[in-house]
Amino acid sequence: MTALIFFIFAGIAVFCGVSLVVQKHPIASALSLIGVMGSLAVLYLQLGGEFIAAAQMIVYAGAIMVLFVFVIMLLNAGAEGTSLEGSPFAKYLGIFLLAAFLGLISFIIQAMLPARPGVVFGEWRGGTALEIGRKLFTAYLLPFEVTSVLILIAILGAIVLARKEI
Amino acid sequence: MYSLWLIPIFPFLGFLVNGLFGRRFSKPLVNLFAVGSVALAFLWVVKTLLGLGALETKYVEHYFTWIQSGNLNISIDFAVDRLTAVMLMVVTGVGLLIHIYSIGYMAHEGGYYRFFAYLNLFMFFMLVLVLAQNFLLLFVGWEGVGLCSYLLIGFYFLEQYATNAGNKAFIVNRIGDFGFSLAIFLIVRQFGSLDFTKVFTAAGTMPVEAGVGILTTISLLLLVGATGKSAQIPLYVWLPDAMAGPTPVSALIHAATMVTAGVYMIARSAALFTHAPIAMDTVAVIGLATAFFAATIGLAQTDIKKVFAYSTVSQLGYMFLGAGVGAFSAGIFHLMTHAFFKALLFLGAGAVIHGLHGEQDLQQMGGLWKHMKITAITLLCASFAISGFPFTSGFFSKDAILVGAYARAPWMYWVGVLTAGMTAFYVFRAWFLAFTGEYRGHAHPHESPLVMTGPLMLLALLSLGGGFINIPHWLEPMFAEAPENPTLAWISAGVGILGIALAYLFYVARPKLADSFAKSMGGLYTLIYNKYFVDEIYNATVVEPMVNGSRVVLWRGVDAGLIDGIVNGVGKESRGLGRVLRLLQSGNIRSYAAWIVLGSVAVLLFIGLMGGAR
Amino acid sequence: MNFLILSLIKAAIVAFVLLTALAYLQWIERKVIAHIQLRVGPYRVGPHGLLQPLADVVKLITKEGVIPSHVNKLFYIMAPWMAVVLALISIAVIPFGPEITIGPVTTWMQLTDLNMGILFVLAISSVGVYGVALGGWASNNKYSLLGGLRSSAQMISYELPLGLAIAAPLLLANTLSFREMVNYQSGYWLGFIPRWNVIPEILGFVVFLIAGFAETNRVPFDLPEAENELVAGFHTEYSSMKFAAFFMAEYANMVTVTAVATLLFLGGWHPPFPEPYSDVIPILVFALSGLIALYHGLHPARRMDKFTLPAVGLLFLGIAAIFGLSLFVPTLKAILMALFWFCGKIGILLFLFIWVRATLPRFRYDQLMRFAWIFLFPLSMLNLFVTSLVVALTSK
Amino acid sequence: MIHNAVPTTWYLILSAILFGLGVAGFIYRRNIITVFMSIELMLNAVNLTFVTFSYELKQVDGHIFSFFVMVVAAAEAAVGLAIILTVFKNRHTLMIDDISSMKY
Repeated sequence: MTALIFFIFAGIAVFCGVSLVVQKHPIASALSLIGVMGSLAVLYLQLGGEFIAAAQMIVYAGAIMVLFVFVIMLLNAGAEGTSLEGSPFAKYLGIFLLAAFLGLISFIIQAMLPARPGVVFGEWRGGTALEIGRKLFTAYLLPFEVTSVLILIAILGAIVLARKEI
Repeated sequence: MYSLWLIPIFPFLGFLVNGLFGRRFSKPLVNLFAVGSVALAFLWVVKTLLGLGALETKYVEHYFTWIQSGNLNISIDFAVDRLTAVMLMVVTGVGLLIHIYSIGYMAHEGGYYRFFAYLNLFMFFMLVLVLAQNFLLLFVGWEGVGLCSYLLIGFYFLEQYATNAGNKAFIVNRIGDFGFSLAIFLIVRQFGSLDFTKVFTAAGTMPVEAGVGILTTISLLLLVGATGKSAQIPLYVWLPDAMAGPTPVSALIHAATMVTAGVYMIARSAALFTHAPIAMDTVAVIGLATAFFAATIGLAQTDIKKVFAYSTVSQLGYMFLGAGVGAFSAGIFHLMTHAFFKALLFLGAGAVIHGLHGEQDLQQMGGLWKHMKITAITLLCASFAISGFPFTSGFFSKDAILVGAYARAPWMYWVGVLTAGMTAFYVFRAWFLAFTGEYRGHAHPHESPLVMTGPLMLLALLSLGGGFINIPHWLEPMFAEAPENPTLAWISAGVGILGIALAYLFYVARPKLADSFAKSMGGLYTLIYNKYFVDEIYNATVVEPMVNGSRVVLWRGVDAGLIDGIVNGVGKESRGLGRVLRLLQSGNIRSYAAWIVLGSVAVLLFIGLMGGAR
Repeated sequence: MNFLILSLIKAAIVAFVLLTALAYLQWIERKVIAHIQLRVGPYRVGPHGLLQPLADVVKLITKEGVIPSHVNKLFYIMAPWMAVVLALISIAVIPFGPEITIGPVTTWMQLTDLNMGILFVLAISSVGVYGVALGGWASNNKYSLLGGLRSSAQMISYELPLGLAIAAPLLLANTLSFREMVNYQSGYWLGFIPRWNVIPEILGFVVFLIAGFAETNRVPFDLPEAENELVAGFHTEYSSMKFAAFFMAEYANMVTVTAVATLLFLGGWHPPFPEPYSDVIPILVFALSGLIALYHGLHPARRMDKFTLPAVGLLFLGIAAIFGLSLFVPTLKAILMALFWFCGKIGILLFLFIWVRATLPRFRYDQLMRFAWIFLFPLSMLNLFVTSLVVALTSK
Repeated sequence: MIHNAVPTTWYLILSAILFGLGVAGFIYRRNIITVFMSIELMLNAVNLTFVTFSYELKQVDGHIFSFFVMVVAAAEAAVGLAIILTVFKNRHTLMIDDISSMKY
């Protein structure tokens, strides 16, 4: 069951990831990204991160991506032109590089990590809101506060940038 | 806790407020912050000292660690002992009076808020200097007051001579500070600490044979620093020029407080100096020489502030003499009384200048007695005090030094007495020239307002009665007891009175006599009138070779040739290299990203080939 | 496998009931609004228009689905179904009643329980905006686009006060699970005041309801589909089942919001009165309404009433009898009581939704935004702050 | 036959694939918004790694890291989209190749 769910949602994630890259229209890319995020949320659940899965949906899919979609719609961004500047050689080199990157990193991951019992859904459920909250407000209190300041600055920055005068 | 940190912080806040917002303030508001902050500091000093009582032992407050490096631990500590108590009272008390006086003196000057901001900043640094419990913090204060001195000498920065004088003071002080910092390095190296208590305890327990060499070196280097700050031979030349600043500055910084920092520092380091007899002798000789030398120059000056400036140098020489012969308490005693009467002299001179709309030349004065009686009387008090007239403050302190000198070597005493006579002569010469006879100038003299004369009168009282504050007795637990010898005291007092009488003879009874005397002494007079040509000699021997050497060797050769050559060569080669590398810099973000990917693939390949990151 | 079969049965029941309820919710809305406006509403199809929903469904299914030529086909077709699916998913975690035992099976009256059911509902509702936004964009029509834009901006803005209003009862109950939240609200203060969160959190409840109105795009926050300025907003270009899907999504969202409000603030299925009194109330309600219907059936105002009203009256009396019977069958009682109170509360809230729709005019768009950011958001912050302060001070 | 347990390395490889896709999107796409979304994809891939290791080590810290990543991504999206809006307002284009006045 765990493996089945993993394969289904990993497949969706990869499919949507590819779609994100190859789709010409930004809205399609955005929807693909939402698909990736949703399937990742399921995988998080599988890995025992129920809070982070909910946060993934609320923050990423529900807020950040809505913002993206909103901006795409606002700017009424059209599909991207097909002609890519530069030589086709670069394109093939890039694909080759990507393949090499993935192959190498897969090899390294497979070869070097010690063999462990795999993931079974429900075996470890440490990622509850309780646990995360406890850790967040004790060990990670300072980063948390700093992050809140960061958010504040981001809000101010966004407001200043989006003003009419600039 | 007595919150010692509040003492310097008050003036600092005054500085911040006036410095940042003073431009928009009205003058009364500036006064409020400037004078109020110093008054608060003074009151806090009084409260603290009353609370601390007899101060049998040092009272230390530790705030925080400033520098922690290896074994060296330098913290921000303030401390109060009896010596500091005296200094605190002098600095804040006299400082407060001078601040009040400045309200009147600076009333018509531009840059009003700037002046008071600097003055407050000076108070802050001076108090840090006095309160410091280690050499580095003292050095902070030391440099800080130097900075304020520079700023205030150059206060009229539109005038070329003022900026030049400021530069001169700053540069000459650099030489002294260089010595001081070397001394600090040596202390760190030798004792591994800069804390006064630790250093002095360690110095006291050092074996004599092992310690005398290093202690002498440290003491001599400290002395270099002190000669710079306290205007002793050979670094005294900046002080007379420093009179370019406003007169209250001359009174506060260049007479009462900052220039005595060298004396304070030597007294503070007494534990080091007493273990280095050679250094002590050097201090005494330098002090005596300076006292005598400056007094002779003072005899012939015509600018009223210059007269008092040389007098300051001379009196500082006395203090050095006191310290050098081991009579530290006498030196500090003289420091205090000198702060009173010399501040009074300068402030009085300032009142005269103020009343004459900026005239400083004694030749253009005379007969001012009629116009400014309070100034004249208070200045007279100060003159008596500095001349060592019996039972004035100067009598007690100067004689304590001279008696101490006699105990060391009688010839020092006699030179000191001679200097005392000259001191009395030139001070009264200035007084007689200014206040008696006929008015020779063109301005319309008038008496100063109460805000100026008030501090004058207070200081006059202190100058007359300050000698009865028995500082040597108060300082007894810290320094060796000063010897007493009434006979010697009366001799020097007598010489002082003789000097006054001579001045009366020359400038009141027989005015012609002075000129004919000057003519008959032609060469000598020219020599001292031109201050022994010291500035010129320094110019010819130090400044000129330095400037020329810098220009020819350092600038043309080293800088333009070598350094610029290297820099330009690097630039040229970089440009050549850049011309090649520019091909990579396509300005296309995606190509950059591709390079990053290429790089990470290379790194991964490397990791894979090396068998992992374990 | 037992678990799988049980889940399937429960899902089937819930789906059937819910979809029927959604269809009839529309009938109720039309009726209620009609009566508020002194009209009779749907009347022709079946007695009192009772078969109107059925007719509507038949009409919508059989109608030709027009796909305009200028639309982005994929998203145009995807959007309504996305909206309805996302709206229906939330029901999965909503409990309708306590744990019950039917024969050998013991189960909760809930499809599935999550430790963080409340977060789950929040997550799904935050994604729910895509249906509307995409539909508006894919229609390739300026009115629809504006509707979609407004909808996404509105949803993002009102999600903040919504989330903050939810956080306050969470703090009180110290849980993210709906079950525990309802359990926390069981019992009575002083023996007769229900320990519902709405009493300490009245401010949060109001904020939640207002934000809930906005999240479901209901009047006065129905800017995305404002007829008089945007024609019909995001669903201008939709027809037949795709249009129906949007409609269903809206009603499903309403049900979800009211159910969450009930669970978080109104004590879920717990009755507002202590045990023995609360048992009598449903019997009284149904019996009374049955009697009234019977009376009107005997004195008919219209011709048809002679037959319909007595039938309805008898139905109600029958229900009252079942409730009375259930007092002696504990299993049945647990199910019926919980359902009665839960559905009753939801019904009251839904009536409020409809009532507001019939009463209030629409916001202007800038007023809408200002209301969210300047008024509602600080209010919910204040509420959360005070609540957390109280919780922090009273907890050990 | 599929084993019931999934090796953690598979999650990591999935994360690597997603990250690689993100890089590819970043390099190949010309629309600045899509490029931005590719970055988000990379961040998501990294989050998956964090959560996987959190499971592997049975510690919740990884979740907290990914939580921070989300928060920073939110801030980044707000500012980044505001910048994109401004750029579009001034240049009327979203193609990064056309926004090159700082190039030389």
